Amino acid sequence: MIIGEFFRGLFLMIWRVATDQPEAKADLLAVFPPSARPVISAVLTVSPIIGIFATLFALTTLLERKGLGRIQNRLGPNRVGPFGILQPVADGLKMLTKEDIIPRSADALVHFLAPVVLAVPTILAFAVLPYGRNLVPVDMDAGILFFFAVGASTELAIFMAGWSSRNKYSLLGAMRAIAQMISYEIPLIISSVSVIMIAGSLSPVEIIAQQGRYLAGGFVPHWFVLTPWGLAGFIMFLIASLAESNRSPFDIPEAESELIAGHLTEYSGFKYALFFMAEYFGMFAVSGLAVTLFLGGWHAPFEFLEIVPSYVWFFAKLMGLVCLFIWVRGTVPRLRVDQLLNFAWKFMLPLSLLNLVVAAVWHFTAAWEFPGAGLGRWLLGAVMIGVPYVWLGRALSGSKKITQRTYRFAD
Amino acid sequence: MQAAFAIIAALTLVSAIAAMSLRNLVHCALCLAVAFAGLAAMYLQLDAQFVGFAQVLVYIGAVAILVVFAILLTRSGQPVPHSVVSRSWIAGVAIAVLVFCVLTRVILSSSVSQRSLPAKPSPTVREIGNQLMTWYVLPLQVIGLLLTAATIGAVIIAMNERKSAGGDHRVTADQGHGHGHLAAPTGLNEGNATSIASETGSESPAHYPQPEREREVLAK
Amino acid sequence: MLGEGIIKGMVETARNFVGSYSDPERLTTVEYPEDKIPAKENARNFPFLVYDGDDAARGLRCVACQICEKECPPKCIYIVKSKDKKPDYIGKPQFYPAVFDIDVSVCMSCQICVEVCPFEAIKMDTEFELSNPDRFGGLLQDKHRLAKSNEYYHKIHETEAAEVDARLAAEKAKAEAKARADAEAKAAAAAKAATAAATPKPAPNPTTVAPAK
Amino acid sequence: MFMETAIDTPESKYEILPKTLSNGEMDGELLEVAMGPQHPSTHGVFRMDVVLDGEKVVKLKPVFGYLHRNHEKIAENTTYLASMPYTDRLDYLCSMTNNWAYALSVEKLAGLQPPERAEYIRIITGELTRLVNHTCLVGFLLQDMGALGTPLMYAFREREMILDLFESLSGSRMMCNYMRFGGCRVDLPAGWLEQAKRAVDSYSGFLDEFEKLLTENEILVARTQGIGVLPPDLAVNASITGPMLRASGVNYDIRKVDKYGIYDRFEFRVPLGDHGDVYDRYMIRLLEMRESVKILNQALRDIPAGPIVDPKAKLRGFRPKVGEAYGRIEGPKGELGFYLISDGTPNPYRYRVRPPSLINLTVLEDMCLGQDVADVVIILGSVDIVLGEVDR
Repeated sequence: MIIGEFFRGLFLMIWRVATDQPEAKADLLAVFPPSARPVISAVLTVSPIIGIFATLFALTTLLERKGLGRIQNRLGPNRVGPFGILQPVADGLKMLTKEDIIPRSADALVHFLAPVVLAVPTILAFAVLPYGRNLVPVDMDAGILFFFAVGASTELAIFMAGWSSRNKYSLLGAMRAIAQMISYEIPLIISSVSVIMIAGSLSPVEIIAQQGRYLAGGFVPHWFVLTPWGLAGFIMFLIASLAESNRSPFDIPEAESELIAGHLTEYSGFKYALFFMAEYFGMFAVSGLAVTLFLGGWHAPFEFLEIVPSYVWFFAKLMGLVCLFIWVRGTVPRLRVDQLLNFAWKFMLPLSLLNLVVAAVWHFTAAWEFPGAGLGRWLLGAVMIGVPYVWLGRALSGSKKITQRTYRFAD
Repeated sequence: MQAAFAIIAALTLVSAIAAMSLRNLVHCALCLAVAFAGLAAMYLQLDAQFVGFAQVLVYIGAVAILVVFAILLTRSGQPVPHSVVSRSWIAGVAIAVLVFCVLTRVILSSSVSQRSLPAKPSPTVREIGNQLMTWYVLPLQVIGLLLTAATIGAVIIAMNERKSAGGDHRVTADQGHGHGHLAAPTGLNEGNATSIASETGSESPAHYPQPEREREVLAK
Repeated sequence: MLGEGIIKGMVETARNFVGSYSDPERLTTVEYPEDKIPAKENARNFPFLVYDGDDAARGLRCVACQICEKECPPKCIYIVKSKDKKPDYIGKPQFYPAVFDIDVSVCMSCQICVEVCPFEAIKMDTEFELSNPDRFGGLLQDKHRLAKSNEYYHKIHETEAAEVDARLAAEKAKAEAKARADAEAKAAAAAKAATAAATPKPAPNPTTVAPAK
Repeated sequence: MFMETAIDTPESKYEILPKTLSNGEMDGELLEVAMGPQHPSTHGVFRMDVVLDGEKVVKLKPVFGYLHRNHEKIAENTTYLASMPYTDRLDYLCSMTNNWAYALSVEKLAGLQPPERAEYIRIITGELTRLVNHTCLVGFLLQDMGALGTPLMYAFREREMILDLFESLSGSRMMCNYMRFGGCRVDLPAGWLEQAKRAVDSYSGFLDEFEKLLTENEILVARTQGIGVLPPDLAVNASITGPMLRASGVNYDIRKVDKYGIYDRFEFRVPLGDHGDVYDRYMIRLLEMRESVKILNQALRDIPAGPIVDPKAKLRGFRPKVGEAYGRIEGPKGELGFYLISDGTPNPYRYRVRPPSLINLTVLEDMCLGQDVADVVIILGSVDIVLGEVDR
């Protein structure tokens, strides 16, 4: 009897999740005694998230290697399984069976704790993202703040890894990582503040709800990325999130041609795998936040497509951003650490602060009523952010006399 | 609830004590971060979400990082060679106990402890924002001004230091720790530049034009 | 300097990404154990000894003159000359190598042994899959493992082998003609035996090797 | 627990020892890092003992010799011919030009004159080698800059075509061992010229693609301009040669100066840089590749038929008369010269290589001081060394 109820609840839960219905877990939870319900509920929420993102992680590593291979005119991994799709499994097995080496002079406890301390916050960050219409693990009033708070605590883990290894490359890598992450956290937060300001809420659910309208007969979504401040904020958010997740061209903490592997130099086996996983999880989380803040979260791009389950849109947008990250990684060389910091402080920070002003102007010009007001608003915002962009860009490159050069030839 | 509080409080206290007493500065800083996290957990337990997250963001994400960065830049996290406890620790403990007793006495006898607790407020972020921007706007501005002034001061101090430190690093590095000296290739500056010049001169006939600048260089 | 260089680069990588699907010319790699790039005709890897006919022991062209042993830059060839003689392809009695070893782990595939050999006896193989669990014995190749037939030589270096065969055939014909002339001369006038002095020597190959004096 | 005294633990041996300045001021601490010999971007087994102040280099000491294999002494103990395959292994990316330089000096010693077709073949293979070398260099330089292999893979894709040409010509992709005293070893196989023409024609397209991919890239420009400046007077005094010297603005190209071989018959220009930084060195190589393509087009058009080896040359029992000779060419990396003394025996009495990689490396510290660690890597990359040639 109980077992029948359990399976009925389980089926209903899956059905309701698949069809975007609310209260998915209610019937299943009713099977259990009330005292056990909070724990069961938590397990039911957490395990699919970890499972889905772990699968996504495996797929992304494969996608990245395949994509980079194709960008570089190679085939990419193609040995394990058909078209190499079992490559992540092979990688995982390799990682798990490798010897776990702790350097003799390392600080063993901190060396052990660092990957754990890194993995926990990156997984915690998934707690506040709305994955679908009724799929929010924790609907928190200060959700965005929570996200940034847990994101900030990963820096300490990287420092722990770099310092405890007692390796000069690790130490240099850790110092670079901290400098970089602190610098880019500010533009990251400020560029999302413009969204928070317009939406008037720190709750991801509320922010998505505000992007749920459609204009022009359902063909233009009301996403924040389609406003001038939103576009600028989105681009800055993307650049800052590349830096936050240590992806190329901001992969200087683990720049393999300079610092071997930075803070990961002395890690092997499962601990290395944890770092690797945390890096990808961080990338997913920050892309998920970008989707939430700027790309309308789980909303479909056109109104008539809303019949497709909402989580499909969320994950499609997420993977789109991940592909963009891979594409960038396959193209650009790495910045130097001081240029990186200059870029953060002299370009990103002023521009993101200015973007706040643009967002405010956008907010207060909403009352414009004359014909062509929408276009005028748009152009005003674009000019307000575009002119300083050109000016700051010129100033940043002009300060060091960086120019296009011509060359002499002797016969 | 009580048990959770006890665990968090114990963790916070233990890590705070460890932050004071461990010999390795980096360990101290890490323990301090744990203590900050414990405090944040307490705020969250009191349903003060905003303060709790701000605590994590500011104290773990910024202050603790700043502390370890400072340690890295100055001492490379070397453990101090001597014990961190001073010789007159008995006097210290005595004073601490005395202060604790006085405080306990004062708190117990004050009227605050007799007053009943007000109903638990559950402030939303929006309310906090409204309060900050209306009732507390002056303190907020003053704090902002103070922090800006401090930042500018720090920048000025750092700029001065850089100016005074701009010597020839290479020489100081050599003096600093008699490292095996590399025969400086700069010495070639004084060497004779004529060899290539004469070679090119003799072997390349006149119809091999060289730009003006190169002639100068080669003739030097 | 406002990001257009990066965008141009990204367009370029995207073009290559798409091109790798639409234009197989772009993919320079092959999937090795299944596909192999056919060996070029001039390709060289490690030397082998050519034999004529079916019997590797009898048909070996090598006469153990040890020139290759002397000229080999890393000195990876080891030859012991035989005590007795046996007839070569012309029919003339010659020494043969009692031992002919090449240490493949030392050999650097320079082809100098092939160039200096006056008897067209040592040639370069194109076989490169020589991996072996035994790093000493497995890579030390003796006479029997080195001996490969002239047909094999034709298979891997077609043009070159044809040239070599033509040259050898010409020599053989010359030697036979000479022998016949000698025999006739001997039969005709035994007193004029002094004419048969010159020894056959390999004809110079105008394209490959400078003539040996 | 609080009272425990400090014990000198064995770990302290492995501590990162901070080095303070002699005046004892807290002026930042110096960190000694041994970059190499096992380091991903030292281009072989090469070590740089770097002293860092933060990330700034205050001292750099190159340490090499890990790949020393006695090349010159071996050559003095073997015949002239037997040294030829060893020269392949000097700068293993450019075996053709190494062969050429050695053959040139032996020809000077023995008074041999290669026939015209052989000279053309030498120019074709030599310029193809220059393409290979510069292509590899720009690929590896960008790899060092962190471009994750994409430029390197494009570079290798093109290099593959030339290596195929080398394989069908000489039998080996990299260790060609192709030139002989007084000519070349074998004649061009059938269809080789057409294949070479195709490869050369597609090369301009590749160069365009490469420039579009990276030359205007803001990150590359910011990373390389003004980094690792080599002033022309220092370059001349340190006897730097090759693209590095020309990037500093000194017009010195042995192809123009010596006109060895038949270079005087070809129309080409020598690109010169004005700043002597990493960007100029990168650009000079790209421009030189375009000039090489020009030379190749002319050579492939004009190559005559004929013999490929001087009839006076002999393979076995080669004994040049007593004397000495120095033959040099403009290798892809700089002036590559071989100095030989003959005492009339089959072995040279003295055999000396003038390796461009080693001599160009001597100014590494001067270029690196005051730069970042990240710059050290790309400065080393822009010097273009091959450790086989540095250590010999």
